[in-house]
Amino acid sequence: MTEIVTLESLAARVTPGQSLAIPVDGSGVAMTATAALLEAGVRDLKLICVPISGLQADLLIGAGAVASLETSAVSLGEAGAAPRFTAGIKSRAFTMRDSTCPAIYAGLLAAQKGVPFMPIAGIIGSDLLNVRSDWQVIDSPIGEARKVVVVPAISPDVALFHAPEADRDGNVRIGRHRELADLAYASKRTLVTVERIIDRNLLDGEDSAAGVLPSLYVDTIAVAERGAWPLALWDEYPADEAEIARYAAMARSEDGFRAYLSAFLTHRRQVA
Amino acid sequence: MTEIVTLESLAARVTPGQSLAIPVDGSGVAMTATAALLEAGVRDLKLICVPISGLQADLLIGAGAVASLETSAVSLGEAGAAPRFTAGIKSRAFTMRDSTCPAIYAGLLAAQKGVPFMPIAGIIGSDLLNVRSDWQVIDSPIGEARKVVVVPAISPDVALFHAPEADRDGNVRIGRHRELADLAYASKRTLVTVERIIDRNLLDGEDSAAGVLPSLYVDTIAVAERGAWPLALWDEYPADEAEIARYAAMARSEDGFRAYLSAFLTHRRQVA
Amino acid sequence: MSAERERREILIATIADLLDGIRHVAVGASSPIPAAGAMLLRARNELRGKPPVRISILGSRAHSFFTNGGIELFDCAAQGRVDAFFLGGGQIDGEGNINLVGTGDYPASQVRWPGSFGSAYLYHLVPRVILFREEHSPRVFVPKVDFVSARAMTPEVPRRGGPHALLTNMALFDFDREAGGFALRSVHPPFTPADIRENTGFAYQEPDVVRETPRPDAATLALLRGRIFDELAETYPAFARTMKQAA
Amino acid sequence: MSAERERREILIATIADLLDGIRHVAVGASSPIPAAGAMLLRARNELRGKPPVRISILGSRAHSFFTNGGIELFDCAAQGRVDAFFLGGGQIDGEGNINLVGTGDYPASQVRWPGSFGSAYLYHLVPRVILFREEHSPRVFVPKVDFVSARAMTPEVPRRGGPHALLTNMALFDFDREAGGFALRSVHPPFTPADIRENTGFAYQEPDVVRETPRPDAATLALLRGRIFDELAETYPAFARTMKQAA
Repeated sequence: MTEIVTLESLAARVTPGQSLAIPVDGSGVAMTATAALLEAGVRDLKLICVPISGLQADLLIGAGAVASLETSAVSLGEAGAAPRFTAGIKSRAFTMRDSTCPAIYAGLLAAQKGVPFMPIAGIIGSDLLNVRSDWQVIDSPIGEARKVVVVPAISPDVALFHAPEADRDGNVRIGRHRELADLAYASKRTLVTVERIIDRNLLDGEDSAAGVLPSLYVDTIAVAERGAWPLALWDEYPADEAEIARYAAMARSEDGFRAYLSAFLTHRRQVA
Repeated sequence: MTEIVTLESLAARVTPGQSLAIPVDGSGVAMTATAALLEAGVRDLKLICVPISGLQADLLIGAGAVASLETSAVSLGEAGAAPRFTAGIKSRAFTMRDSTCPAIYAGLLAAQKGVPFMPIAGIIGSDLLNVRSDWQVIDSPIGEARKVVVVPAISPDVALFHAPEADRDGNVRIGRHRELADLAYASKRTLVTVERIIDRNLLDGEDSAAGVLPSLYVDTIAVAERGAWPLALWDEYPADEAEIARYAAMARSEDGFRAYLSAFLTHRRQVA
Repeated sequence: MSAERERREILIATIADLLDGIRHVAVGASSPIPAAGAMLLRARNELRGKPPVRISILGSRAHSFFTNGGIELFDCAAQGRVDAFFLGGGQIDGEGNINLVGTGDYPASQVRWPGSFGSAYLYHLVPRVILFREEHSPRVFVPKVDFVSARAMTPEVPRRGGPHALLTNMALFDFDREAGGFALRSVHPPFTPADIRENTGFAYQEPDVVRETPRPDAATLALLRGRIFDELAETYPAFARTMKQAA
Repeated sequence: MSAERERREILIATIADLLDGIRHVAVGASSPIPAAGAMLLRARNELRGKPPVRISILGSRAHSFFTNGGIELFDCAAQGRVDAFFLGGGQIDGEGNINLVGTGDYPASQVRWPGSFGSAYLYHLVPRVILFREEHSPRVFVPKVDFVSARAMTPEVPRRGGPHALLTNMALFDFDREAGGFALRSVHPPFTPADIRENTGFAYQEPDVVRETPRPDAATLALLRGRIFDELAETYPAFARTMKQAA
């Protein structure tokens, strides 16, 4: 059953060396929990971005917490390139596993369905097939004779995301952000931070239930108000573009990044 | 864009020889539309039950409209065996393609993703593999060396189901009955009957939107009040168990079935 | 009717015992006895402060927390999130294989049943599959099924799922995955081991002394006849009413 | 600023023309010019009584009718329900291959870009991919990309998708799938064919007489500066404001 704990306890559920899956900016990124993870000294993460990331991945990389990175892109969007990602690529600070968005979803889907691999359309001709030795091109075993790309299952040790609300049974409202369910189905453990815990059961009523990730898939919940800041949370609050631009500028240098990170961690402690 | 038409026009969209995909009882079975199809003289259908069927399949089989049947089961549930299905098997009135529930979903998923096949867990050792020559057992091309079953994509020509409501843009409320979306994603055309058309846009608002099949996937809509009768429609109305039992009794004989069918078609004309 | 109720109560209590230790059990539609067994376990765990039990009843609104459509139960099983499930069969053989399709030569079966449902898949994936078939007769329990909807043992592939026990109106068998067959565990009163031998078409292990299946104790019966049948009424009103009326 | 606005208006109107005839176009996040082009086509079709155009803007609430999460765009493309899409590239070569990963030896690139996003997949599946890259320079338009994020031509597999045109700040090229390369269609004023030759690192077909890219007519400009920039403001407020202020 789902446990509802403090943010620090939630952060303690992630241990060094685990694979950690995180969603795309705006879908529900657990930024406050990321600060708590860094505070707790998380390291050697195998980070899996579903299917891309921005500030969250850049912070984890800059803090030296990432051993390998599987993603289709890392970018700060309007604020430009992700500086610590770019620097880390140059210094080979982590093992890079370049992917393409639907291949990451396909890997998660294979895990969701308990099969070792998933076929996927397209991709043939891309150099990604050269650098991803775990992907294969096979002859389709069925139907018209043609080549098809197959990718291995992705079963993250931990999924971590942020959502507006959960109920006391551990059901989490995800609305139409079903990528969050895809994450949870495939992962061994799912950690969720929420803006608030509500008293009514989210599974009551057809409309409400349709947008719910059931507690069966949710291991641990903690409350973190404005827990996606400075990123957007659906239409609950917009991204703090100024803050992200400030990060983009400061993180261009290692020293600037350190200063930003320190302030970011302090900010979390003050909010908590 | 989605067209909103009369029930008769909707029925005319299904032509002889097409493959027709239908959902399980209670999920939203378009019974009134089935009467309209039979009235219009539909025949030679390749019926695909997602993943099983009851009264609807039995009526179509009894009326001689089914050339082949792909399903994981046909049963009237509490009312017992499906008499026309059982009789049709004995007389080899149609080509039987026995399946297992998740294999039908896997075939639809392959079509949804534009791949020729889908791997699926389990099944190995089942005689289904002997009677389904279109299924294969392959060595997994990735990961641990093991056998995996693969099934071909299922791309129905037409999907047909019933739902409580649609809006004027053609968005259909499916609640948590996401199997209806699975049907529509995989099918070339999707026909939907609804209890009512509403004025507000179903995609407005996160809770409402989460339970919507967008109009992009909906070709044709017609209104059919109590259009699932005598089957249940979610919690809108329960199954008419007495009517289903009456069918089960009458359909034991060919003559009884004809009498039931005739009354069923008359009932539709009177309601319309 | 009282004998009928007693028979059912033994089945329900036996199922609760067979499920002991699980976290999540799925129950097919039209399965009031398995559902009651699962509810009994849930209530008992609650009273004893043991870990909570989750019950999914297919087709029930109140007992479903699935939000991803008809595939979710199957995905859930593939993820290892379903600990127990029930399967029946028009035929069940001594190797634990089940036939939900029909007798005689496929496809024009002599007797045709509805079809395999999800059995071919779930038998591989759910660790504790309880075979539940009330009719105990040689036509059901055959040496070899005419059609294998789902096979119990497949040494050629790794699997976590398979048969755990077989429960009928007359007896309870354990399934021995090592030996690949059934062993008689207990016989429900008033039947005898000889009745079982006579009505079972396949070979099975029989201990020298065969136990009688225990009747539910007073506390269990009180729980069952009160809370459980009330809970059951939401999904199986007719069954719950019959059981209450008999009390 | 007026020249900048005029440049953008030509691009927007050209995109609307390139999209003519499509039913559904998807636009990536942070792509105000492609989005404006799609909106212009939609408005024009509406005024002319032509078939409606559906626009999906990734990351926009108001311009999304997806309800199945991040995968839906990709599934939708695989089903043939997306007619047009836009791709850019840190490098684009004369065979239409695009590089979104970086320059130099992988993985320790000299210049590293964000990554391939969905390009490797969508390039195969969307019939009318418009390559849109404002910077027109030899460092972008190279003879051969250092890393192929997505390949334009793969005769070894059937595909419905691929490049349709390449639009830059200076010119519009058609992609010839038979020949497997680009052909210059028109040059935006004030540039000349010589400017294009000088700033393009790959070989392409050039007609004897190169047309000038037409400027939007008065009706189009009125539509653009009124309704379209208003519609655009919901998703791209800063861009729409700049364009309106320049007017």
